[in-house]
Amino acid sequence: MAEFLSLAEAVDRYVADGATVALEGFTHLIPFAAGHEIIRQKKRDLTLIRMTPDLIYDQMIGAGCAKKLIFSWGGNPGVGSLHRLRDAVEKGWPHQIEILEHSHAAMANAFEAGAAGLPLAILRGYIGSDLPKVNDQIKFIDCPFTGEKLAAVPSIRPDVSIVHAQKADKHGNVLVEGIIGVQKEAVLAAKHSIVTVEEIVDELDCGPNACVIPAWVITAVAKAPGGAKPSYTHGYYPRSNKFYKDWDPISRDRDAFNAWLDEHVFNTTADNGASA
Amino acid sequence: MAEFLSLAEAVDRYVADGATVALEGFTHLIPFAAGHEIIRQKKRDLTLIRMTPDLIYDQMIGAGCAKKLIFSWGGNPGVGSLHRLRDAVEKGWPHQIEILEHSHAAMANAFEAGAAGLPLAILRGYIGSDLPKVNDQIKFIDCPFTGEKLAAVPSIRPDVSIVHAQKADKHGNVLVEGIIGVQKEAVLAAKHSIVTVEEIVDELDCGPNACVIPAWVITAVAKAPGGAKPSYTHGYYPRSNKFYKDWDPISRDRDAFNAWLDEHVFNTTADNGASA
Amino acid sequence: MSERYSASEMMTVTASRALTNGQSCFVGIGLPSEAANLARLTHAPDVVLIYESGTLETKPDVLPLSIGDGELCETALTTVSVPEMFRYWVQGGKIDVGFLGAAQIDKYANLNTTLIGDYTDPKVRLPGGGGAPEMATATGEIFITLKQSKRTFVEAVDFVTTVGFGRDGTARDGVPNIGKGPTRVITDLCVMQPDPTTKELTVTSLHPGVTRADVIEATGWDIAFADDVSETAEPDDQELTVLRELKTRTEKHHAES
Amino acid sequence: MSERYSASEMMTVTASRALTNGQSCFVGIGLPSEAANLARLTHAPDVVLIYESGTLETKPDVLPLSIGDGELCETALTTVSVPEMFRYWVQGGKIDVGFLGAAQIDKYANLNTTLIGDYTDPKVRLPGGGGAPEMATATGEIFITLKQSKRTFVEAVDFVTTVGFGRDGTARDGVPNIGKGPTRVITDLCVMQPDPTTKELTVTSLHPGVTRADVIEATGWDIAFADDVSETAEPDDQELTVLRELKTRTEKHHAES
Repeated sequence: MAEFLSLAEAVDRYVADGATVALEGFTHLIPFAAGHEIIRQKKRDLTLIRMTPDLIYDQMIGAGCAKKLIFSWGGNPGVGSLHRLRDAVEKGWPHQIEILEHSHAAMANAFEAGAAGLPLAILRGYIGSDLPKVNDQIKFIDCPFTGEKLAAVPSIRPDVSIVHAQKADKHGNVLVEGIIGVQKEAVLAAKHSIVTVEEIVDELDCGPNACVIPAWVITAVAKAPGGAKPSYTHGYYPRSNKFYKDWDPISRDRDAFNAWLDEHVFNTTADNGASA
Repeated sequence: MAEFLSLAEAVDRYVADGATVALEGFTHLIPFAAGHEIIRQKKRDLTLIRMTPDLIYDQMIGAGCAKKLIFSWGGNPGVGSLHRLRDAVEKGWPHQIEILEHSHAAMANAFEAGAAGLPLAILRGYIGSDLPKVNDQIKFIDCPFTGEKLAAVPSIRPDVSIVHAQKADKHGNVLVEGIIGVQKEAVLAAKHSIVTVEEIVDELDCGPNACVIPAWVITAVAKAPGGAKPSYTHGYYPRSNKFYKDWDPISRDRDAFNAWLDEHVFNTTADNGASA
Repeated sequence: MSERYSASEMMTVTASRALTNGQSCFVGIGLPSEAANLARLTHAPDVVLIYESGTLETKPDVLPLSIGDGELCETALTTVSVPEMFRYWVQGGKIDVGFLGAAQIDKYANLNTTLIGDYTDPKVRLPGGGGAPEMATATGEIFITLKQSKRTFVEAVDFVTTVGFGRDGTARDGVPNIGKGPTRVITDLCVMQPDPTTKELTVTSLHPGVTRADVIEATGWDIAFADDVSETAEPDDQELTVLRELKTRTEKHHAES
Repeated sequence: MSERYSASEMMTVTASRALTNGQSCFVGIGLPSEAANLARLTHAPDVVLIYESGTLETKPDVLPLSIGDGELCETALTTVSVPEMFRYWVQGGKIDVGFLGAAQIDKYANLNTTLIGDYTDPKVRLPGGGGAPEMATATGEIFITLKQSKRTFVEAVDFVTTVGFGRDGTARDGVPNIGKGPTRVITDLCVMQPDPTTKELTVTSLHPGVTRADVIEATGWDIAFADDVSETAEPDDQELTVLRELKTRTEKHHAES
């Protein structure tokens, strides 16, 4: 049953050094406030899972939180590279990180299989691609009915998943709306979960088949208004495309990055850590 | 792209003798009007797929439409047996039918896999059950990552799926709301699909993540107000629990059944074929 | 037997008390649904009721006749598709208790809802497995409630639709990711629990006024009794009132529509 | 080259014309998104645009910067989860055309978006596969659009992120349930199509004012020309107007927020 905690308390309690962590949100609802809190608390040796690392993991990798990254598309959307990710992979700064990469289809299926309690996901995937040559977690099985060769990947079962959503009701039930990505799957697949929300309301006030994550499958709910900025929250505030563009020069330079981190993460507190 | 047809025309065109047909709707939104039209058009040798055969398949089986039934729970919910189904299975009236039975979990997964374009579904299922002994379509595979033995069933890919829904917009996009069952999966998994709707509206007027089946994956949309009666349509009319209870004595007796069929199906036309 | 309540009320109240507040419970239609809703309306207001139609955390005012009555969706926190129900919620391990009924149960708590007689030439064809086969293995534990008689409590079921502990009590041994299975069977006469070693169903409590002879008479095998058989606690007045109101509301509702 | 339009406009308009009204199209961000939306705003109003963020049948007024801009969801028929997108819509075979860009393409239309150099010691690390690897095999056919240069059009890609026709043109042979793969590549210089037999990319049309020498100069392999190379039709005024307005709206929108 979801417990209402401060974000600092939730991160302190459930994100251990060395843990496997998924901060999800497909372009929309990226939990930046939680990522910044992880940086502030100097968590280390994390295995970071995310389909699109985006700026949030660029920042966490640059800040030295990551040991390994599992992902399927690692760019700054519409802008270019994630320079902190590249600096870590290409030049080992601040330290070398291990990467394991998939396609989106495989990652999405692996989250789905994790939510479904299965050890693996089966997909018609990776045909002709070199990715199985560099990722030993991609295997193939034969369909016992048709003989067709199908790809198999292990399901994703993070130690903790963190997502951002529009709102929780007073019981801790959470409404996710708009581009819902793999957030629900990330929460259901994880041992523990933290959901940050824009606001806490009396009633969720949504349709009969809305994407609601019930309180009894969530570990902690933390109020974090603006917690997805510079990403966005459908119905609350738009994406700061400007920040995504501005990030390019900041992230290209180690000193500029460190200065940004000091100003916008270390020298702020949880609730106004959103950077845009 | 969905074509607007009369129900009679849609059934005539897409339900061929000998076809594999799924009329879905999990208790809610059962497409009775379409089932009655299939009876009226005297379709024969159908392989009928449905998780819960319910009264609709009891009627179709009693009327002689079925060659085979694939199902996972064949009762009159809350009332008792499906007597026409039992008469066919136990005594071969009006003729013997073949049955292939699954659990709900396997059927739901098989529809899901059909929608996902896969040849099979994998589930943690059938452990300790005798069902695999009497259904040769249940196989087992070993997970290549953990070695765990998992059940595998072929995906469901009907020749035609028929579902009922609240409404279509003028382009043929369909909104399904409430207990949505496996309707979307049934439509996506099938070669052709017919959707009957309570009404056709200008705009669907629904939330951002509502269960909408786009026109371009539907073959035909037919207006059939009351088309789910004596089942129900959330937001339009309630379930006639009384009819479900009344069905018990009617269906127990071959003559009473035939008389009911004559009066309520054969001597009516498509649009008022709903029986309650 | 008391004048204050019927055997059937004793059964339902005892079944309802098996649920703990805050548990998530997958509810079968009929007796389990009656017991689970009684629990919600009495000692376990925060029990999370889930029906296989996809309704999560539902709070029906009247008991549903079918697993997919409109009432279930209208009072639910949200309603998911049936594939999602079986994948994310059942198989995903989100359900503490599966509450099931059955047509036939045997010594090892195996359930038969498929048929009486031979599969290819059945004497009586029953509805089939529905949600039960995976419920029995994917949930934390299983409660079973049904009326007791020699016809329903048999030495060995004709067909294992849903596994309890298998033909010899060992079906769960060494199986990964499997729940505890049936932990109690609540009838109109008594409560049975699997013997910790043999897994054979054993009477652990007798309802007030019921004798060992009554249970033996209503059981199709040589039923064992625990060393310390207790007397089941009686329904209290509030439970009986809430149950009767619930049933009256329900009958009225279903007669009308 | 015309004064009336730029090479880049020529490319986008040609790419947009490849789409047929009523087709369902999975849209990659950047040039594919520009071309697909131009098609929707001109000759193909009923083209169904799908972005991997889960937005089905979206009609954005401005081009998205990211694959999941709010605009995509707000103007979509509905938005599904990302697992559903890849399972039901991509793998389920509901998409006629996948419209992709790439960092590097080779003679057999294989795409590299993973890295330049060696995998364990990359010279340049690129973003990775994203949705493209399965798009290339699950959709009916693939259109690819990117600017042409020796750096991007190479004899053999360093890494096959997304298969065209494999290292020798035979990667799709005998594979069940696979789409046709890349059927055309649209650049700022020309249109290429796979040779029906060898699957080698072959120039089938040159944009107005572009010479064979221009194409040869901008290609990293010994590029073949079809027997009947045609001249690509020029953009008409309406297409140019709509495209420029779209880009102006887009730039204004993204500068503001």
